[in-house]
Amino acid sequence: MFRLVPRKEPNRAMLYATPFLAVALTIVAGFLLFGALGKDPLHALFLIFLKPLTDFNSLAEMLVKATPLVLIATGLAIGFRAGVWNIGAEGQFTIGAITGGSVALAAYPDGGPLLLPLMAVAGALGGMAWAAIPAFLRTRFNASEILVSLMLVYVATLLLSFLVHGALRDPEGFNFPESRLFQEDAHVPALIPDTRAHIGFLVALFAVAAAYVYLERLILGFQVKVLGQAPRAARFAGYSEKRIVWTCFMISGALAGVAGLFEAAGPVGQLVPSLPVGYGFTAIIVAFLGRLHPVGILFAGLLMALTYIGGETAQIEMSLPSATTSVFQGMLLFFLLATDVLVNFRVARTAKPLATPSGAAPKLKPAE
Amino acid sequence: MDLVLNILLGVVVAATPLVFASIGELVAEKSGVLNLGVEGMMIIGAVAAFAATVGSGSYIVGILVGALAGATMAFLFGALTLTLMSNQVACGLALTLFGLGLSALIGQAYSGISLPQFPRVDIPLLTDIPFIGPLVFGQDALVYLSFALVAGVGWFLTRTRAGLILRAVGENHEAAHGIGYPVVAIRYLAVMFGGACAGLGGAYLSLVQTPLWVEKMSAGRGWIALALVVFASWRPLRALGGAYLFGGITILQLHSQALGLKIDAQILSMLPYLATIVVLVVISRDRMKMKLNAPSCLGKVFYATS
Amino acid sequence: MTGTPILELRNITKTFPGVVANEDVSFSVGRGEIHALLGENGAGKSTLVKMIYGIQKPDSGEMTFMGEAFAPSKPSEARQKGVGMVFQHFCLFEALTVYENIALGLSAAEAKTGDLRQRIIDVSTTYGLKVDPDRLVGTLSVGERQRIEIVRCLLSEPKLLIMDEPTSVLTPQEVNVLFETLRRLASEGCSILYISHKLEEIRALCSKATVLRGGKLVGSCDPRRETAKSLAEMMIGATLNRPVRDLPEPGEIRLKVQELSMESDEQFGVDLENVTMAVRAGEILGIAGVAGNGQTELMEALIGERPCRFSRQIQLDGADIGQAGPRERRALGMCFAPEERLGHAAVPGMALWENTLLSAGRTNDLARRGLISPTNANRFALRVVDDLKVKTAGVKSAARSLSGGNLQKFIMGREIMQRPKVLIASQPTWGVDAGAAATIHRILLDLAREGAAVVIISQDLDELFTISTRISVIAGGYLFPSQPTGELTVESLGLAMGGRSKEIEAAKRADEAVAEPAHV
Amino acid sequence: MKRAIRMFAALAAAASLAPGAPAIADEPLKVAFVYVGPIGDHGWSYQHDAGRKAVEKEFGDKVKTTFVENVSEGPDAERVIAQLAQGGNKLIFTTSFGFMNPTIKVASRFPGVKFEHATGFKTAKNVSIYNARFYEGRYVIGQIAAKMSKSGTIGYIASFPIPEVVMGINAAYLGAKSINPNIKIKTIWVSSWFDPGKEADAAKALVDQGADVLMQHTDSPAAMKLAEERGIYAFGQASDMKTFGPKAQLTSIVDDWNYYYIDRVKAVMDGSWATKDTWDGLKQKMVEIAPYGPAVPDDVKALADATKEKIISGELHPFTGPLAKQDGTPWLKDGEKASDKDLLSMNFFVQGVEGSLPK
Repeated sequence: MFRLVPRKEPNRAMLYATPFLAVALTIVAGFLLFGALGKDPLHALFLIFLKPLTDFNSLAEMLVKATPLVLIATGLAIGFRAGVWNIGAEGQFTIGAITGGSVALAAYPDGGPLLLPLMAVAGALGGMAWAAIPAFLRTRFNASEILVSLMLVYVATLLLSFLVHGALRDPEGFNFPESRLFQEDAHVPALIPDTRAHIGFLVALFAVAAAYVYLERLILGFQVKVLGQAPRAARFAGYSEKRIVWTCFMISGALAGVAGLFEAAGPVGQLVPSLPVGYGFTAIIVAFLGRLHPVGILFAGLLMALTYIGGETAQIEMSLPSATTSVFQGMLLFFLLATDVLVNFRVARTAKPLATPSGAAPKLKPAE
Repeated sequence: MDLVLNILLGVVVAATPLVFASIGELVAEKSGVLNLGVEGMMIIGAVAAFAATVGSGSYIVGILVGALAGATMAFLFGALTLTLMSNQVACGLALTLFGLGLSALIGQAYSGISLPQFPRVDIPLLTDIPFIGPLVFGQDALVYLSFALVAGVGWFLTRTRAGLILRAVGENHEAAHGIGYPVVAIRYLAVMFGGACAGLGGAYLSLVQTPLWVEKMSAGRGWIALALVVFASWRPLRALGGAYLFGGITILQLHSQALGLKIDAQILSMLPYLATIVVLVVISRDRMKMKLNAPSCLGKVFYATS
Repeated sequence: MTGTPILELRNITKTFPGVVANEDVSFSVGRGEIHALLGENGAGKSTLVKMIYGIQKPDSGEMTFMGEAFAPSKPSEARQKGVGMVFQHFCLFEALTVYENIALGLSAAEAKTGDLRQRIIDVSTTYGLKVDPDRLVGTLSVGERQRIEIVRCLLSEPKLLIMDEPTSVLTPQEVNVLFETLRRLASEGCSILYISHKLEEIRALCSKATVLRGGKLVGSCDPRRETAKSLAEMMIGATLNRPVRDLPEPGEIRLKVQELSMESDEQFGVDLENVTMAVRAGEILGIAGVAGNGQTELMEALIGERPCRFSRQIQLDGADIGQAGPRERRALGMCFAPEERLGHAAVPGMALWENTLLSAGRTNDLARRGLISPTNANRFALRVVDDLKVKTAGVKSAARSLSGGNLQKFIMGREIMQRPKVLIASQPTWGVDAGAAATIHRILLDLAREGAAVVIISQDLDELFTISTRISVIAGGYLFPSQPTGELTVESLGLAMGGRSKEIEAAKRADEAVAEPAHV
Repeated sequence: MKRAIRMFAALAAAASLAPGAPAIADEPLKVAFVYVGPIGDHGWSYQHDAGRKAVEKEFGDKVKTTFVENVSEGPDAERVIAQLAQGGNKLIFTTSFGFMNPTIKVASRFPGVKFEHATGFKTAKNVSIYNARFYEGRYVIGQIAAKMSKSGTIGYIASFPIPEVVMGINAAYLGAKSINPNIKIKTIWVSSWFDPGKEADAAKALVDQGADVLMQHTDSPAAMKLAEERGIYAFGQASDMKTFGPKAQLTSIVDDWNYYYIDRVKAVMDGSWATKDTWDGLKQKMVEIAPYGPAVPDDVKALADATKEKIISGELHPFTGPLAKQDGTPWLKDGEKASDKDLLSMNFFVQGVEGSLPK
């Protein structure tokens, strides 16, 4: 029989070790999963985790995939640290694409060096505006931001569909529900020539660095952490919950909006109804996998992108069902959350199964 | 009259999965656990029920397997949040993502297979009563089960000792533990009951409503069920009313199109989601009222300190 | 009275990771005996009774109850054998009724025998413990809540009743009523194990005392034959120099609160009604009162967590600050030490140096232009740790890793070292051992001596009588006018503390009659 | 559009490094298919996969086929197509409208690979497009519907208001009107190609409002199942759905890509492949009318067959003037036939159709 004994201090080593442990466990579970599906597990794991790393194009595609994931997850992580559960980033992503894309379409066919920055700003503002709804409803009416932001995902997707069927439809596109292809100046410049990797990744890197400074060095970031860990202490210190909630929503909304715009103006190059493909949700996994830490998120985003690309490779080469990728990602998150317990607790052997674990717990101190 | 009747019959079908899922979540939340994985449990219930029915040829087996699958998912959630004390919000999300993926994987073999129409109760004389007959006596067995469940949960929570203990655990887990109630075990049971109900809701989707298996067929209903629990301020009867209200909006939205209302389809499709938000706001506005009804320990991690 | 003991403990040892809670403890409780278990905070009293009540299991040693080997594995087993316990922290559910709470505390079989509602009424009338079965517990006072706990225990007719620090939440008058009940129970043959660190009480009530210190048995005695001083020495193991209150003449009014009313935003909170007070430089104003009478709300209002309706309702050195937030108030020279240490005054999971940023960020240049300076914050935290002799592995340790007393010293240090003009502290020595408590009292007195105005909100009357210059009582959200400590007795204070209706009404009327309140 | 193509041409020139070695004769020709849905959807992707199987059957080990299902029309499509091109596939079929721009982009990077895009309108040197004249079949089933309907109301479950769907509704209406001038068509837009729950709900709503024959331009068999349950009639979509409605299915419009895929593979093999814009219909059997259900009486069968023959022979064009738009503005003069360009960009209902077109 084992029991969990709380640690007095979070274990630093475990903090870094558990993500690797989770990945290792996922690989083991994946091994069993592929075996159960009747596929060669070793080959499948090779295709998912290693093959994409050996190929220049796949590496570039990893950056394409990781860019929105890292951008969104970075924003979300700040919110999660404050106990602000914005899980509707997918909606903010979509609206960002719409507003940013609309700027390009409005200017069409004109361009100029200012167009893209303008689009990025519009995308950020769009994401912020969409995030402002749950922020307002939570701070003003106490409505659960989880449910509100999630409902707005559906609304945003329908709105995008509505617009590309109507107002934003390509006038030369035979009434097909797509916008025009953006003019050349509205395209996000490539990061690596002849690949789809675009400078959005640099923006993501910048966001990671900025978020790191924000959380570790700025009082604003400190306030976020205090609110998340001890809301009463935040009130004691005089940090305004309202303002922190708003800030978190604005940051995550802006980053999700920019991510949406980069997706529209980058790999896609136009507005299409199927633009939102779930980055906003996957980013939640990325945020947790990265331990809500900006640098962790960068690695988690790359890892998650790898599983996507690898999953596709496996699908093409082994006809592995596409659903395996999401099962795989789900397991990854489960294992991470499960192993998380080791950061704050340690496993102890116990001879007496009935004895309740004890008073060394943070709250009660029978003895000093 | 016929149109009204038919609309009402449609509302019943649209509302029943929501009734199941929200009543289950209500019990879990009353015990103090916030399980955001309703969507994931529902979809797993849907695929499991469908697969089991196809495999066994029996609806009863299918329904049971659906409920069991939902409960199994909930057990997984319990293991993470109750035993390993993980964050409930994150685990709920993980459960949803995992459920959607796993159901698609399981369901591959079942896409495109069709089941016969789910049998309806047909009491010769009663069902023939105009209007009331088909509405009250002509539903399928699961609809009656959903009503029984609401009544049963209502009775359980307010009239039984076990229900009192469940509420006590959700109200103050430290005190419940102090008196000597097994907080974690009680929560496991409540969460798994919630999972079984969500599984039933999923089974209703795949066995009765369509009846087909389709990827992502829960289409956000799990989330609406979660919103309904708040909407109902944790009272079973209100959850029932809420589910029918939302079922009604969904169905009326389609009818208004067929009637030639000049509003765009996408805008109409937004209605149920927008209505959910509006209702959430109206319900949540009164902070004190929310606190009075909400289980005080909702979403809090419990660790037996003494 | 004696005869065969009802409960006997032999060589009980219990260790937790890093601490020995009880070491080789042996004692026995006789039939019908009121037995005191005396010890400081952290002496191991709670752990010991938890083992008797089946919440924890001893590592070694044995217990007998009514002559039989006794090793309850859970509380229900202990209850079944005839052990009842009233916790210091009640196991009650605010959103449930009294009836439901009592039913929950009984086993299913107990709850079913007879008409429970009638039995509740019977027991409560027999022992003078008035309770209304249909009230929501959240609407009851702490004293009333304790009655529910006692009624709940009595319903299962215990042979041994354990009471853990029962008087800390009662007014002196309520204490007397409780003692009557306990004596009556004892006379009917029920033994009582009475845990406390209040020496006078034990001398008044108990016929035998077992003293614990650092988890070990120090000795046992008949408290009626001991003096408070001798008992204290046994308990603490050394003579303690009580700080002396030698404050200069009070100066100008520094903090003034006028007609402050505020509705609580908590479900079962207390509304503040027309709170008025004034504290001068060099004064320590003590605010007495039973828990749950508006202390939390008053603290929130003073910190500025909830702004006042009008800015003039709180004034600092004549400036209106009623609508200023905590940070503005701190910038003006106020400091606060709320009751709840973990989660309110400090973030449990954050390091000590990070916790300094909560309240001392601006005053000590720990953060400039929004940028945190870890160097300065570390230096400040180190100074606090050194000056107050806080026992910790270092300033990088998480707040929750400190013991209650040490964390309290750290928090008091963090606030006091900002040299505040006004310090408001709630329960500054709650759960703190005597040594640390004396240190904290000394610091508070020093601060007042240097010209600060200090407000202490406390339920511990001893503490208030020791350090405050004036005392007022808060009851039902109303603050009675303060009076110099020398002119007060425990009894007169107790009347006000229990005076929920009549006295408050009378005092309110008096307030309305006098334009400028007399006590300012 | 032209501008865009020019731009891509420029890009293609820049990316001259792109691989594309000529196929070695002995090795099997690698052919790839990209599907938007699961191959088990019993609709659109299912039929395309049937075409792939036909190719395998025809050429045996001279070809090697690969398919990727469930490819979303968003940013992932381009990568999947590029990966297939890079993987040595010489002919790639991308079978959904949303794959158009990704296909064009990848094609410019892989000039040696031939691409075939279904339902789009952009071509390139190595990109052909193909589509089926579904409206021809819809005209025929419109007539059947009018014959079979007792209530005079036909329910139509539509996905998105793209030209193809609008064209289908108009054609069905015109077919029905040719039989019964008072016929009504009620349309519900479900904003999805594949959402059985919603499709079933929409079907219910239509039946409740008096429709006794259902048509659909969505892919799941949910409406068919409902029709079977309610004892009314329905038409299948994309594939034969009679297993879902043995009594209810009157017939089904079946897409048959087999011959086209075989032709194109052959063309790549013998080097005759050239860019082509294919829009085939009943005549070429790209659109087929499935065997009639048991409920269709002989006279209706005869009528439908006759109409089909007329369309095949070119005697009848479903869109022949005089025709006005819904708001009354004239569209086609007497005897005038609609041009393909008009059809491919149709965004209006013809006069007589009820309901509004989402804008």
